[in-house]
Amino acid sequence: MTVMTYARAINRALAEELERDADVFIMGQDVGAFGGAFGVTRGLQERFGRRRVFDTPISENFLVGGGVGAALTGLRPVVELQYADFIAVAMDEIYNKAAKWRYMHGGLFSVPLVIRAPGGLAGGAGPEHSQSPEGLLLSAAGLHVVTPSTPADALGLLKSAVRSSNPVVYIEHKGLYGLKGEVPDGEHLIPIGVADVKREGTDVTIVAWTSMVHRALAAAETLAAEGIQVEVVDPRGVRPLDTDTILASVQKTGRLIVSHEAPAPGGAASEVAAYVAEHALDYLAAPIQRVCGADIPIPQSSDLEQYAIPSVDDLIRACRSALSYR
Amino acid sequence: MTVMTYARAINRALAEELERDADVFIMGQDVGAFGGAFGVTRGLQERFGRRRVFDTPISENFLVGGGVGAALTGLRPVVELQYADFIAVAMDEIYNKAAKWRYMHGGLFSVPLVIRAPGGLAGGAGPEHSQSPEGLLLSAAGLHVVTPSTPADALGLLKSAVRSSNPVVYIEHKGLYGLKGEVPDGEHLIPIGVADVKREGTDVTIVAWTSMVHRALAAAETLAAEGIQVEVVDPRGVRPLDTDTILASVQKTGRLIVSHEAPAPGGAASEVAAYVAEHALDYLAAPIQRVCGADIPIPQSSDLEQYAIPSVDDLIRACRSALSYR
Amino acid sequence: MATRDTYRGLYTGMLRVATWEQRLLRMIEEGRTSGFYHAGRGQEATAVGATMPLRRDDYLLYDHRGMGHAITKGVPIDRLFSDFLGFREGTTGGLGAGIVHIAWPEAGVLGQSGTLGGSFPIAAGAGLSALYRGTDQVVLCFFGDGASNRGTFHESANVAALWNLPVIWLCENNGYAVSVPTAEAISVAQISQRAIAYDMPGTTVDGMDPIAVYDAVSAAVERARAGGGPSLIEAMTYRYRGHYEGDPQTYRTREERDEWEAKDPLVMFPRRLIDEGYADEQWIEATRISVSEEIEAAAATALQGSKPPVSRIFDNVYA
Amino acid sequence: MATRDTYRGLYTGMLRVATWEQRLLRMIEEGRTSGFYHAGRGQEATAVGATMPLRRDDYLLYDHRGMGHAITKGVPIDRLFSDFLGFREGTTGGLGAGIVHIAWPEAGVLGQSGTLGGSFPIAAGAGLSALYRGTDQVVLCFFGDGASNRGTFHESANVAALWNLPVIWLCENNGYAVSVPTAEAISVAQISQRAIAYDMPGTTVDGMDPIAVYDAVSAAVERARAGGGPSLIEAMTYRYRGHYEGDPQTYRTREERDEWEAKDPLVMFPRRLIDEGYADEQWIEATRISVSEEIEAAAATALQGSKPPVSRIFDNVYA
Ligand SMILES: Cc1ncc(C[n+]2csc(CCOP(=O)(O)OP(=O)(O)O)c2C)c(N)n1
Ligand SMILES: Cc1ncc(C[n+]2csc(CCOP(=O)(O)OP(=O)(O)O)c2C)c(N)n1
Ligand SMILES: [Mg+2]
Ligand SMILES: [Mg+2]
Repeated sequence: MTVMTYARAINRALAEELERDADVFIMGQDVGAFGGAFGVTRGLQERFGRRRVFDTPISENFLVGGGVGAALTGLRPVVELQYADFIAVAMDEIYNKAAKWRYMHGGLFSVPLVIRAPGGLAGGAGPEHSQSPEGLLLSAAGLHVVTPSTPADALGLLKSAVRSSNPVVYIEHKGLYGLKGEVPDGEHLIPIGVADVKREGTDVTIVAWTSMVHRALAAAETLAAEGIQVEVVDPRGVRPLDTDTILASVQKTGRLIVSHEAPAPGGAASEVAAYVAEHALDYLAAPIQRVCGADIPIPQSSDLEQYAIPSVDDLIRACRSALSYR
Repeated sequence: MTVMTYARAINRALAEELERDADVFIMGQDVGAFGGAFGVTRGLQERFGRRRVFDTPISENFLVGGGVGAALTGLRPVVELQYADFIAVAMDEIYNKAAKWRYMHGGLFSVPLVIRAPGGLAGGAGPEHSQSPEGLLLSAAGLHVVTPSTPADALGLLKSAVRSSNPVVYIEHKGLYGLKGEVPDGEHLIPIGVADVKREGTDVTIVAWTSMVHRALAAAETLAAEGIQVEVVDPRGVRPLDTDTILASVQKTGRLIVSHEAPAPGGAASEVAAYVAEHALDYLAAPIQRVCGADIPIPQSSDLEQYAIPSVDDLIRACRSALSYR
Repeated sequence: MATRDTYRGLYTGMLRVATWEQRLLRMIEEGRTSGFYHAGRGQEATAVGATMPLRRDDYLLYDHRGMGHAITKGVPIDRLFSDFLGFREGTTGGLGAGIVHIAWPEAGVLGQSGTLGGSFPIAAGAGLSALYRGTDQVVLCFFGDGASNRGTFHESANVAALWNLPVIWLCENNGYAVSVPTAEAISVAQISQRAIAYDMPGTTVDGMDPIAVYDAVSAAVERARAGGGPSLIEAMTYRYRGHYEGDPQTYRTREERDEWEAKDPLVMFPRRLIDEGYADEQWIEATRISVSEEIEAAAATALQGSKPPVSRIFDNVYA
Repeated sequence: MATRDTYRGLYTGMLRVATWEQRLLRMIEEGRTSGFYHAGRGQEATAVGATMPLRRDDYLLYDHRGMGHAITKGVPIDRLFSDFLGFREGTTGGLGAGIVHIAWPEAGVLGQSGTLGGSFPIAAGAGLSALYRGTDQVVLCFFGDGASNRGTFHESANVAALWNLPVIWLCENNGYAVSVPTAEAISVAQISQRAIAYDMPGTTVDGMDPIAVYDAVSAAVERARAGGGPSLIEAMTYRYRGHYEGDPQTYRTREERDEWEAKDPLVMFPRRLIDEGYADEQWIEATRISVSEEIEAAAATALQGSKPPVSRIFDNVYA
């Protein structure tokens, strides 16, 4: 085990996969010598050369669509959107091309493309540079969407994404880049679509993604002092969704809180809530609660933006409310 | 009351609003002399002239973004995307520009823009011309999304959309264009965000949109013969969602089925299910069921595509299952 | 550069395409296929003339107008019928066909994007891939005058020129995008003029003349293979049928159609073959017969196919 | 066409912009604002020279580089400070500022798109609106060399030229998009060359010379007002600071910066004013003082403002 940051773990995953497979290449704005807008690709061009790691114009439609074209013809592109919000800019390429090309052409192709997209709040980046748009891809049949919350997950999920024969959108959280954590030293792969129980508990389940996993853990810590055992489940993605792990947890605790930075409408929390309401109704001892971002665009002010996403207190309150229900 | 088709009702709404307000104009591909890919704008250019009703190049980003620019500067554009699937093509303009411009610029502007977008199956139009993408806009704070299921609703919702100070995506169903129904003769406005109980019932609630409203009504008819009273609620849109009407119905029937052509993940059905699981858990006598499209791209074959969306039988089965629960 | 074999090959190729389409239209009339179809009749000289210069391992992104490009590139025509019939023997394994979505990887046919302009970035990406892998493959990307106004063209043309990608952008300018004439949609007189904006060669050719198209594309292919980068070729052509089957065609005159029908490559080109001594009446007749037989045989094969089970729709979502 | 008043006005304008920014940078240093900021230092001649020819009722879509365009167009500078301070007195009412999102409708400032290139269609739409309403307003749309590669440019430039919309596309070519030099992102030597693809006038001017920019834009505005349609103007300029505050700037050399700093419009232009007799040292000094005072006063006003309540974030989502 080595302690490293989330950003460093992504960098390591890229380096390992570039090293392992000559068909892997990286393209995006400023990913080359500059090392990426957030420093995540630092050193990769120097090490692997300009053929393997290179800058592109500000052309997100090409970036993703070009990635599809390269993937269809035998390569394994890893493209970087500078902000996850730009998923909307390249939505047709992601939603209608990357996701559907294989299916609509009768299964004759595979599309081993990875789209890295930094999401989440970043200290005043505003309504078009702070979103967590994974919910926009919930219905993108053909696509996988993963969302690491720790350095180890960042490493293992990205390596699996690069090796997948399917297009994978890898949404990394900008606010977590500096987060340190233990990472296994050897080859570390995490299967796509498998949730991780980040903390075991018996009284209430919090299903949370990326930054909210950490707030959920903080809430769990506080509540533990009161004897309340919170289970924190990190689905590590939204498509596929590991409903088995979620269901098992809810069947144990009987109480479900679902939490992400994105607003509830159209978010993965709604998906989890709906699924549980379909499949575990009788286990529920309290109403499901979605503790999610406010249903507003994200304000630019770095003070105010914090109020657009759930706090640790919001989660604590929700847990208490679930436990005191009826 | 006059009987007219759904397509004709849309045409009438456009004509009435063009007539009423000189700031209203229509642009889109083939909307002029040709009368629209589906004949919906027929006669409008002839009547109102080429200044008010005109063709554009195949440039969806301009179409929507240009609509935003015109709306910001005093006009009320009604733009037509030839297929609702092309929402993905203009996603940044819809999701990040039309929806957020007002908010992010401190409320200094309003964006009275209507985006008409024909969705749904149309007899073999394939995976990129048959989708029902309203779920992609569930999280678009700042935007309204309406979905008429009858000629009267098509008329009243469109007229309200044109008069709204907010951007409205108006998703009309291609498969319903020929549907005939009674339409009020005078000025007919339907408020945005108000559900309509299309059939009253006491035993089970089906919340359904556009084409599925009719399948739900057919299912209700069949079940009525067995003495089962199905309530069919048509939210007539997905944003805002009339949760009050839905909640009232579920509190009455205790059983909820939610149905649309789009797949369940990321769809409005998940939103409804999650909301009810949060706010009416104790009223539920059976698990919620989402009876939605298959989680696949839509196959091109006109035979097979029918299996990608729910049938009347699927709804009947779901009702029976809800009623026989436990 | 066009030899006798080229002339004869182009004629045979156009005839195959037109005969195939004619047979498909009969299937549509008979109600055997419900797919949307955008007939290519009239544009054969462009589709075939532009595709013939390619090698089998070159890549093709075709567009929705006719199947001439895909047929010429090597999609088996019985399978193509099967696609439209919705039979499992089709390239899509029974998912159906219509607006798009036939492919044949072994002949480099990468498919088509149903959202117009979606092919541009994919073509650039395929070009990038060829360069990356160090092959001398080229990419031929077809698009209509209407699709040329999508922003994806700009992004893709820029990177193709910037990185010297082996891509041939082939615009089939048939004067209309559904009902909208080019003059009401495009701010320049000729789309080839847009090549200047990317510093790549741009040229306009007579799209009713298969040799003109063949020569222009051959030169562009040669250039691309040699590392000379992309080209934009605009072929002036015309579709004889409606945008789709059933199109009222209120937007154009009978006279205009007559004018273009006088240039029908399937009428004019065989005459030229004879006039210029590349073939005689007998060869023409023999070709007509053998092509008819080939198409009939393919149709017969296809018609023996079968629809897939409903479970087919759940296959191939993921690899 | 530039008179003595123009010369003096341009100098005063540039000075206001630069002084405002300097004051803002102090606020950033003091930790008073956490907004992202992309400094405009070096590009004042372009921002101010291009915006000055506009009437108050003309429209502006600015971009993320500095606030020179917005200030020149008439956004009150105390309010601008308030935006960055996150105070309710800001144009956004306390939502904050940074990458974007200041607006001032009464002076035609329509705002900015945070996704680069998002302004192009909006500018075209505003031009369409002016034409529709029969006014003679024009639209000035700023963008960087990097943003010029977005597909939205293509779509918007095409309709603007096609419909003769009164839009001036003003490219601030400062040689870089973050770290990527134009030569590694753009396939043509000069972005103005792309005007040919739309049949509109395109020209490249010295973006360090406010008069050159002013003259070029004045001509384009006149043309647009008279119904002559859009123009593309590329101003060659340079940013003296990093892409963002804190940028390591590893991608460029000290020599290159020195070269451009020798052309600093805030140093060169006042000399020219004196040399060409448009002003004397005394006027320059008096202007410097009065601008400083104006900015200080605005800053003082702004600093007295207050943060909005948290409930602010729920306002203005809908009209
Ligand atoms: C992005 C997008 N916009 C609109 C359409 C609908 N559409 C299909 S074909 C067509 C006309 C295309 O014209 P052109 O590119 O000239 O090709 P042609 O049909 O003339 O061969 C249109 C508007 C589409 N498929 N995709
Ligand atoms: C669609 C989109 N892609 C990428 C970005 C991130 N980004 C912000 S500024 C910038 C560089 C812009 O370069 P240029 O247009 O030349 O303007 P400059 O910063 O040089 O003034 C980039 C890549 C963005 N905001 N929007
Ligand atoms: Mg055409
Ligand atoms: Mg720049």
